[in-house]
Amino acid sequence: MSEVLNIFTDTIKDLASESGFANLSLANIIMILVSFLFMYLAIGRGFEPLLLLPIAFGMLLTNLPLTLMYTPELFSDPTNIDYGKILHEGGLLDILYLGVKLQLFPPLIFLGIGAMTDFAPLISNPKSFLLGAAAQAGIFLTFIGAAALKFTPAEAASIAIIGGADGPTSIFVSSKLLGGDASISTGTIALAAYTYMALVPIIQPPIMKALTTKKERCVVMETLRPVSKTEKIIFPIAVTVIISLIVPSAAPLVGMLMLGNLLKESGVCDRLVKTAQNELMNIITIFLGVTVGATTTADKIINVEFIKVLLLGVTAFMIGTAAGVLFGKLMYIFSGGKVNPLIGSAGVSAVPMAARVSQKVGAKEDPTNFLLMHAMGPNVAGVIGSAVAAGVLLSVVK
Amino acid sequence: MSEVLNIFTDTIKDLASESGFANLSLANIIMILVSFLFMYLAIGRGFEPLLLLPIAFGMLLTNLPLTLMYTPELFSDPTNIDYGKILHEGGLLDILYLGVKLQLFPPLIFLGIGAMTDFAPLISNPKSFLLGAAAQAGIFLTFIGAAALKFTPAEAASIAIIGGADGPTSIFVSSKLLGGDASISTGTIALAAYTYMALVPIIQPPIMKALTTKKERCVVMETLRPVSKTEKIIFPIAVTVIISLIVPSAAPLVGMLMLGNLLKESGVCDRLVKTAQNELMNIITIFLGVTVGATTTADKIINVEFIKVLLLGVTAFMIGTAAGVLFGKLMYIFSGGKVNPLIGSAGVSAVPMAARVSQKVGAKEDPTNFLLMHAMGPNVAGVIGSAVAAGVLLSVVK
Amino acid sequence: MSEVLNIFTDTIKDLASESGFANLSLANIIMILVSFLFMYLAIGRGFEPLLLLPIAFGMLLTNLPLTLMYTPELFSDPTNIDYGKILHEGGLLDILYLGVKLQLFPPLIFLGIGAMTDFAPLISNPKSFLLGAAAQAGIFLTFIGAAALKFTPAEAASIAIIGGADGPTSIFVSSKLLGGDASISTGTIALAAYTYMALVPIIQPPIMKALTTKKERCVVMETLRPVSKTEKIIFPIAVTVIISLIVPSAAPLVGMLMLGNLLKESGVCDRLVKTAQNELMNIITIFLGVTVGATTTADKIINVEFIKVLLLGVTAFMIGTAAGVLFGKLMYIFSGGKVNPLIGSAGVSAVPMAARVSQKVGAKEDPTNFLLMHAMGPNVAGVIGSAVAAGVLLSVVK
Amino acid sequence: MKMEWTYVWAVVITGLVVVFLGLILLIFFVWLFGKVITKIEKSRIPLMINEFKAKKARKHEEKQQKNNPNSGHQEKNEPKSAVQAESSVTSLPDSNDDEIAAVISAAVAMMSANDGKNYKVKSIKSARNKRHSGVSAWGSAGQRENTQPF
Amino acid sequence: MKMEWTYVWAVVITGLVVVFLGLILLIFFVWLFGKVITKIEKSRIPLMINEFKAKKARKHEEKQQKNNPNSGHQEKNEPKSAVQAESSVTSLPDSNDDEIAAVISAAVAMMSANDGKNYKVKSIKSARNKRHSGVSAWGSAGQRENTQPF
Amino acid sequence: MKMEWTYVWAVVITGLVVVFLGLILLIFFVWLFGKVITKIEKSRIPLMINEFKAKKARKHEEKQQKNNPNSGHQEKNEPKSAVQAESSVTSLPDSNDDEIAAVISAAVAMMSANDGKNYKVKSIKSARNKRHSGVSAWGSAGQRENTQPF
Ligand code: NA
Ligand code: NA
Ligand code: NA
Repeated sequence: MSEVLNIFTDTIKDLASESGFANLSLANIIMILVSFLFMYLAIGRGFEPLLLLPIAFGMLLTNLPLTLMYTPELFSDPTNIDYGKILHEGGLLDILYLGVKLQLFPPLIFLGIGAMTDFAPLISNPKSFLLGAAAQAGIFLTFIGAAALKFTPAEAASIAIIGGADGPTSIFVSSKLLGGDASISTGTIALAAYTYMALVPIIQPPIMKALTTKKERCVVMETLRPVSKTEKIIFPIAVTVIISLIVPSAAPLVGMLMLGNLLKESGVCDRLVKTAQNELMNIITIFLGVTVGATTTADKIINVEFIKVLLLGVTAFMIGTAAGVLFGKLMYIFSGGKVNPLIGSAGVSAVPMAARVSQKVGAKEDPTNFLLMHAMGPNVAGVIGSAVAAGVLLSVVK
Repeated sequence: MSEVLNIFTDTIKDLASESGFANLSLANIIMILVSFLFMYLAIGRGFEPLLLLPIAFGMLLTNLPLTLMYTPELFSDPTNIDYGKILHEGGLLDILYLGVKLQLFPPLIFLGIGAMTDFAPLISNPKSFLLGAAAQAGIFLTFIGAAALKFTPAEAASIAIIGGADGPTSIFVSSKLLGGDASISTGTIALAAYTYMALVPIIQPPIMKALTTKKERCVVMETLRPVSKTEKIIFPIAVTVIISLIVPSAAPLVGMLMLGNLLKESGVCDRLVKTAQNELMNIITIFLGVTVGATTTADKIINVEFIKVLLLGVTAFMIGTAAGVLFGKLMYIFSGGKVNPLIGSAGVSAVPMAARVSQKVGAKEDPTNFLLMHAMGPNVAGVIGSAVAAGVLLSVVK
Repeated sequence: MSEVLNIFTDTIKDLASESGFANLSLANIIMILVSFLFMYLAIGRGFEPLLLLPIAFGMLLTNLPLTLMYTPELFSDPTNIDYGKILHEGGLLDILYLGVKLQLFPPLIFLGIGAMTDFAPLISNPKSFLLGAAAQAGIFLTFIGAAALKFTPAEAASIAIIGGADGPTSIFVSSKLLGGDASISTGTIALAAYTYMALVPIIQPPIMKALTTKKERCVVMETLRPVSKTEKIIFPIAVTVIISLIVPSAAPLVGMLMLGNLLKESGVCDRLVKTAQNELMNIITIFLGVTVGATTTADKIINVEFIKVLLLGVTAFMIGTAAGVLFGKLMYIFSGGKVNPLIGSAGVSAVPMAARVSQKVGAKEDPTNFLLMHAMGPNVAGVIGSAVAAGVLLSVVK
Repeated sequence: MKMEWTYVWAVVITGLVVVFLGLILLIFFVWLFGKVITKIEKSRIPLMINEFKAKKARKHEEKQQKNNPNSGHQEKNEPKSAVQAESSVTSLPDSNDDEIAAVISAAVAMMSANDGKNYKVKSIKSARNKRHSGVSAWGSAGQRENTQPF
Repeated sequence: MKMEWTYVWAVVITGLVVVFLGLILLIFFVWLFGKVITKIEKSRIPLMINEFKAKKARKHEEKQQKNNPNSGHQEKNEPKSAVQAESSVTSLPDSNDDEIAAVISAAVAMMSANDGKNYKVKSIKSARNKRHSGVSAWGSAGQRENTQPF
Repeated sequence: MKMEWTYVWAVVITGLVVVFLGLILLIFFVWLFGKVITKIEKSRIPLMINEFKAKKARKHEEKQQKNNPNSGHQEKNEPKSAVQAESSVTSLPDSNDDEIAAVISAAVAMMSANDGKNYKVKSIKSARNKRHSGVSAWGSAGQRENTQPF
């Protein structure tokens, strides 16, 4: 009996020493509190909850010691991952994270986005593409800033892509480029990207107002021409061909986006469209969020680099917004005052919030001015633009 | 022409000798008949058909010789599985079974269960947790019985967990611990678990009546207080943190259960909740059922060990029920007669059947007594309790 | 600054030389145009769009140079695939194609088809099985033709199976047998199979009319007897057992088809049935289509073999149709004129189009003659027959 | 690598023989089983095997014989719900009956299809009553159906 | 390979102790938090932590206290919609009211369940109005909900 | 590991140039194609390429020009069904019309959304009629749509 008692106390001691309480570091506690902050932002403030809540929960799980759900060491070298080892030793989130690491989840989310996107405003006013291109300046100019702050090329590219205002694209680029040894993680990038996307209605308006005159903001744009079904069907095919020829490494993102859109516009694959828009996208969103969140181990957040990421990220957004608006002013001039420069800020993507911001800022000057549809053109062009920029970064950064 | 005839007869001979008929053993025939029995229980008797029917069909497929759909040899050593070999040589069910073996499916089913569960009855009466803990006595006391019947620790733990009355938890534990060489298989465990869960309305009432007085069974409990949304949101987070710190190896199950619940209670991720509850869960249920069923090869059922599993399993259920009721009597005494001990039996989990049994047995004494909601507290606590017990078993059993 | 300019021009030059434009071969251009043709057939002509549109898009993606989405070299030896290499170097479509290569997708699509199929017409008139068997003559006689055209056994079997008029079965067989080095690919087979399935209403009627007399075409068949639920439940189980015993290698297809049907007929697994019919099937259809399409690299289409595949494929369909009708005539004679031979052509499968063709051709002679339900018997029997034929081919062809 | 013709013919003949063999076996089994079932149905011999059928399938069989013989399982409850929904609106005062009936019956039919459960209008009514008591019958029905098996 | 009994008992006792320990900790936390929340609710002290609750949850809390105390989150809007749908048909002229009300309220409840969004009849009405303008409010609502987070 | 500035600038300039280049090519293509389509639409030259458009798209185009120009594909049928559902209830006797119409039109809209098929009220009516004959039109429609491609 005393022997049982002995073994019992030994086992309890073992369990206690193996319990999370005994292994909880200060860093873990801080990170858990940070995850609570993001949960609050997601639920209480409505910051992109569909992704930020799973991300924050993944962040919580990864910072509870000894749960072995995510093991950063398994992914330390991004160019040489031992998949066998992941299957043998990996936890639940390691295995689900393979969907991110193998570059599956972001293109499949793009499939769903494509199946939900209406490119008609862009087809009827193709010049909007220019604004979607201009807003990508945020990405590339931030790359300079990241270089100045001494990030490696892989890190700089991962940070800069936040300026694309496109979550799956950011995750696609950063999960490819960043190893477990980098000072930042895919989770860090995703946290910044989604947080700033939620802040678009706060970040953009001051910039838009500062860079435009009242007269410019009051421009009422011409009604968009109707777009035929044939054009809508040919558009996704043409974009796939042209963009893939110019930037082959953008093909997975652009190709899946356009496959989703083609399925939708064809009008003959409705059951596939419905699933791509809903269940497939939802399943992947849950897995993507919680695993990307799990990459934010304590050492990725509690360091000065995270502050830099936050600063560079917001800078990227601001530059992108400004570039879009300024290019809009250029188009205002060249079109003889027919283009309202406010639609330029929608080029950052962040569909459809950025377009709604354009609408709201315009409506403040003239409540009868309906800019939303005109801003949707640059907005969806921005998604394509970010994917192209992602392709360039992936092929240029070694 | 005669050559053709020769080759034809040769090929037919070959085919005949390679056909299932030529290779059908008596054991296979018995197993096929057993699979028919379980199909009858699922369809004709309504025994947990969502899982028992796929399990029984998997059992049928695996006992049809030479179909090569499931190959137990590929999984013989649970600590060193050759995944490359499974991909090269594995059949359909081997590859789908990876989802069980890699410990993915049970946590993902828990995600869906969490998204469907309302913890309000437990939050408003947290003492119910005690009943959910007490009912786990069935697990641990059965471990003694299994040890007495000379099972290995891994087998004993796999059998004991049946007492948790929770299918995914049983599969989670047994698929981790049991190799292809063990005398029992995950399928054996699952068959016993789901069969007994279906029998809850038959197994529990006699025990409940035997252990309680009429006066106790007639106790009308106080109305539960309303629970605020804030509490409902904080609950899943708190449970994740506290349980993962105490028993880190319970984190995959508890974490996913609580992620599902948090998504639901947040009220801002409804599209994810809907998919987690429905399509994701259904897809995994089909794969889980048919592959777990496939592990019940003839040598796992037609042996004396299966009889032992059946006996120990029902014992575990009965002990769990009794422990819950007895602890309920304790609470009846300490609360001064405010707690109806009948709600104790609901602590075995088996949501929501065990709670309904409490309701029915109570209503027999006093048809106006509405115990259901009070029994839901111990009932959902039992799910958490079983997951904790699973974590302990996984970390203690080598 | 000039250095920047230098590096800039160098990078642009690099990008240009690495862009798709610089690497676009004439073969690629032809293939892209061919993919447009199939997109037109799918959208404009309604040729099996649910699969032909994703297949055509996959064909487009795989022929855009340097996108690295599909790498045929990774699959060159069908018996010894390096899965680690695929995970390390594979593109999006390589990884998704694993679902085809590991023989997962076709059986899972059969699960959904089984969950949608009503076997009652076949149960109430089991003689229909003979017509479903007779129509498989198309498969085996085409094997002779393919041999005459000097295809290898693996290629001949892959081509012949087109005559089964069943997409998933064709993909199941050809993806197993064909390596990356074969002159034809799974995509070639699938293109031919789905195109001809769409052409069933054009291919079949002339053959049916040529082989039958007006009197035969006017036969009004007896009303089918009602089928009890018990029979409907036992049917899928019996088919699984009997077919798996005779042809074990048909078990994955037949087993999953019958599991889906059993879930449906049981009436107790409706949530699983709904998911198997819809979301699970849709997700897999998208992945299957686009990856199978991706296997149609230029060298698989722009060669004389593709012409041969097209010719042999249509021959297979025609022989299958003729064999079904002729066997129907035999049954007409032996039944004393009670069987309308027009239902024989429905034995090729192509559910439910072939059955509707029988109905239409019959209605042309006698508008009040309702053959549809009688033709559904051979139609669903044809699905089972093709799966059996697939099993035979897989076990006979080395 | 040309195939030898003997091999080719062997494949062809084997294939056709096996396919016919398999399907003929099925014919025999299905025919036999159909006979047995029909006999049991008619004579109502209380066999062991009948126990399940008797409880579950008998009512269903009788219904089915009145209806179209080949109606599949899914349609089982739809006619009923459609009829009931219709009868419940036929007395509506104006010509929109048809549209409303159509929409409502379609909605009811859709419900059965959507949830994978066969709801009857009766059960919907009771659901509404429960909802008054502040507990969502719908929600708990979902919970019941969904959580039960795990 | 028999286990040693000391090991067996150690597992049993450890297991029971840890399970009880974990769940007792949860009891303590849930009880404590319940107290805090209830106090805040009653005294309405404008704490930092209250900021979120105040904006989002307060209205919800008040509603809930009127309703059945244990109603889960999902049921939040259903009673309302059911009531509204009913009140909207109680004046229909004949005895089919109940059936129609049941069907309609079920349809409304189903909508909430289906989309995972809680629609109120109010919002449906406005949806219809928008649809008149040629833009599908339903479609764009879906688009808004879906595209937003990416 | 600091990057060299020349490399940094090269990345930036290359990136911007490629992004603009790609999107300008798209502008050119989309603009050109729009012109061609518009011309074909107007002159109705029976070109080869027109064959497909003529059969499938023409009707659609005409409809679309009457409606809001930017309405997406999904919205195609919803306005119609909403209108029809409404017209079918406007003569209901009391003030609940709006609610009922809203609920019904929402239900119809939902149907279109749910199945991924565009149902018109007309087709629902015929569906009900078929159901009377004992065969579930709903079920068989599903079967037809689903089984066809395989
Ligand atoms: Na962007
Ligand atoms: Na339990
Ligand atoms: Na066939």
